[in-house]
Amino acid sequence: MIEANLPILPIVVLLLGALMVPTFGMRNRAAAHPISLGMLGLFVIAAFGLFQKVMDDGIQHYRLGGWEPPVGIEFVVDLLSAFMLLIIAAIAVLVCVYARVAVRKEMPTKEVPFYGVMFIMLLGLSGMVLTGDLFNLYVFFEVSSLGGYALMAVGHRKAPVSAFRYLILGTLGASFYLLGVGYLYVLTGSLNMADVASLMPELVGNPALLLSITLMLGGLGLKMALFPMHLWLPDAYSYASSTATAIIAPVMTKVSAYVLLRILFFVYDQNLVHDILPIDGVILWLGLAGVTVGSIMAIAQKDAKRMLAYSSVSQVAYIAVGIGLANRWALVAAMLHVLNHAAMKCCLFLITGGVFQQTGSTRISAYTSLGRKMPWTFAAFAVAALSMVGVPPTNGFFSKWYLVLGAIDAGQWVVVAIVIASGLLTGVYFFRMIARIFTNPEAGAPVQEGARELPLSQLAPILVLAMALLVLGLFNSWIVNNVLLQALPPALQLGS
Amino acid sequence: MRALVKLLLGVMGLLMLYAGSGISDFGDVHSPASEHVSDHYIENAYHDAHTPNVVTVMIADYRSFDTLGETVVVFAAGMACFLLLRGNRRREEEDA
Amino acid sequence: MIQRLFDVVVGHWPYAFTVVLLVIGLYGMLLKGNLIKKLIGMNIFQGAIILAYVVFAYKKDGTVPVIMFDEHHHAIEQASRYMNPIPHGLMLTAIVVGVATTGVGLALLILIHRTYGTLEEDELMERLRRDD
Amino acid sequence: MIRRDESVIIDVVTRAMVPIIQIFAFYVIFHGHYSPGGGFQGGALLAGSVLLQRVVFGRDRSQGGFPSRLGIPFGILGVFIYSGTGLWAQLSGGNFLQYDALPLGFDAAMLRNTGILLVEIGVGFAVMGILISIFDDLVEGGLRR
Repeated sequence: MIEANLPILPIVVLLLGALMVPTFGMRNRAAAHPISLGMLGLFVIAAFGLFQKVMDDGIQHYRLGGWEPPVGIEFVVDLLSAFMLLIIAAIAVLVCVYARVAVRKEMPTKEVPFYGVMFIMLLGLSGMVLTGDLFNLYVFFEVSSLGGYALMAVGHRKAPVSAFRYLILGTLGASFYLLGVGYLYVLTGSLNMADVASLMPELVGNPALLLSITLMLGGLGLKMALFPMHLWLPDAYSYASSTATAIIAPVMTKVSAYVLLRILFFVYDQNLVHDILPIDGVILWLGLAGVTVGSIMAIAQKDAKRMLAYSSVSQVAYIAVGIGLANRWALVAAMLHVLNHAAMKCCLFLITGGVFQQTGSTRISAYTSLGRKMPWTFAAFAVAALSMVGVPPTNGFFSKWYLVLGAIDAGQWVVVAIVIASGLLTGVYFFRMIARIFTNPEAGAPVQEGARELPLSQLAPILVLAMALLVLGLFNSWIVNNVLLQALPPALQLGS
Repeated sequence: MRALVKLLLGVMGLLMLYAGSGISDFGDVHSPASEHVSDHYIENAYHDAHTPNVVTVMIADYRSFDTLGETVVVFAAGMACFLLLRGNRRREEEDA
Repeated sequence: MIQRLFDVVVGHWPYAFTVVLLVIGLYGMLLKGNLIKKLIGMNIFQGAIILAYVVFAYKKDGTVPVIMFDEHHHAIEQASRYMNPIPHGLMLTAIVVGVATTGVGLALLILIHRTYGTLEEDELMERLRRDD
Repeated sequence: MIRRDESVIIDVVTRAMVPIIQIFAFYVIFHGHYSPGGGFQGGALLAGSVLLQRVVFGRDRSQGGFPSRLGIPFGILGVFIYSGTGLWAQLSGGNFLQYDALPLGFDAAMLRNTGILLVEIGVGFAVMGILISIFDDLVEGGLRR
């Protein structure tokens, strides 16, 4: 029975978690964290089981309410969805382990609603990944966004202002997506992705179809902080609490990127995307601009969280470049970078959160000589930084490698040049920080005397992520061959 | 900046009007939107659920997962207001 | 081109009105200086999208999608006699989403007003800058 | 603090209106099968009746109608009724939310009818509780400086 219902199981577990945390937490605040951890543990097991099942048996279809697809809503879980779900689950459970101390210190009276809203946000993200229905995706889009707005509004004094700006722009993005779905619905009469895709060829060239794809690109671009629409991101990430940033930054923008990939390659007609309206070219050039601008802005920052936020802009733009190139290796690079960037950013944001907790500051100047006081934390930082730059044994190298391969396949030498240049720029800001962390302070520079190593429950997730960066680097050929190459859109699979 | 946004708004309005030429006319009985799945709903709703209101059958049975999502959205808003506005009180009472 | 736009305005006049409403909402959302007005603009924008869907649902001579019965108590299940139920159902969900988003937005505005004492964007920016 | 003007007319009219609104709200929820209506609309009306009391009598004196602390629990209950219906169908051998698998002994169409009613009641509870909870939170948050 569990096996037949496996695709819905992650959603059910998260829903029960979202209900159980406030139910038991209202009476006893201390219950909130163990319950969350337990339910997220079940979530990881469910996600892993689903991944295993998809690996063994191929694409899973699940009919909600028992109605067949164009009538009812269907979950379609292919390798790509299961892969994304596994990333969400892993990040969630690691951040939850870390959160026990951090949330209690940063917002002692808000533990219960914090975990409740966190479950709701994860529910929205998982639903977006699993669903095979365009309107259902919008509903989960809004569920995850509402959770995100609330989580981002707690933290620094200025957080509500940046969260409100995010709310206005996020709603704009979601509404654009809704309008795009509306045009698709009017033209095809269906909301199921596979059904819409099968009706698509006869509609190519229709102005409403062209507008719908433009609106969807705009809406999803806003949510994934694609270059000219990234203005909400740095403020929102740098003023939110460290736990919230550590869970939102790795997954939120990536899931929007996943939706963009899903819609461009599985719903719309390839000719439409490429020939009639050069959507892939637009994404490619916006992505390249984002890579450059994000890296340059990151160098100029004095605040560590803000620097990481701008680096997020440039890393998400890598994924956009991969989607825009739209050939086999570029898409593999985009998907691999989703995994790599989630692990790297989660690790780095957890470390900045830990430093804020021990020193009370997120400014880069506060990091002087901390390497001696918090050796384990900053060993992990060094690994993550090397991975961000793309130094070979770490996983960050491989996604850039495949991206360059894809760019060479497509004959886009500009992309090769910009990817390499941006790697160098990333090197500038991370090596500058590493130098500050591990060298002796200059005379007169302020040193944080009180800083001590983080407690084990916070150190463990950071070290696990740092180890994961190395392990993923070693096993990346397995991931690419057995997961990502099989997860490609049918038109780009090997042998087609 | 403001002028640019105004220009973009105008362009968007014109584009939407232009896109209107691709969709079937207002009130068209045979538009694709009102033939494909919609007919199935109208013709089977009463038989399937003994409920004359097709919209109710659609939102609560055929597409009930959407409505579950809708309920979760409402719940999310409630929890969000709980997170944002409640919870400072205990500390204030301790201060006082 | 102009001819085509004119045809749209004539043949789809309710749709043309929703486009106007949508642009008004976007204008309020992006260019108004007061945060409450931005929120109101967001509501107008969502309302315009909801109306656009409802316009798409209309069928000439169609009635409310509640099944009617003839004199022998047989259900009349002729699809062309009822309006399209799908957009109505979808928009019920979208309305609820709009309500929820407005609620969260208002909660954020209360927090902002409590901290900075203003909801005018230029004053707020001034106070944010002084806050550093 | 906002000053409350005592007005016999408003008090009496409110007292008379609240039960009528609530009966109409239940009518909207339960008659949603046969006419436009349903859980959300009915829940919003129920919340409206309580909010009318909040506005007229003030926060403290209207706690007898619906205490503030019950808002979120009602929301939890509503979502639980909805997802519980889905899970019940799943545990009885169907898919999630497949009402005709509910073990109640009716024929399939009647089972779906019952399932629709159950989830509409869930939506009604959730919307009522959460709208009141949001209103109370906003009022409380606005008063405190």
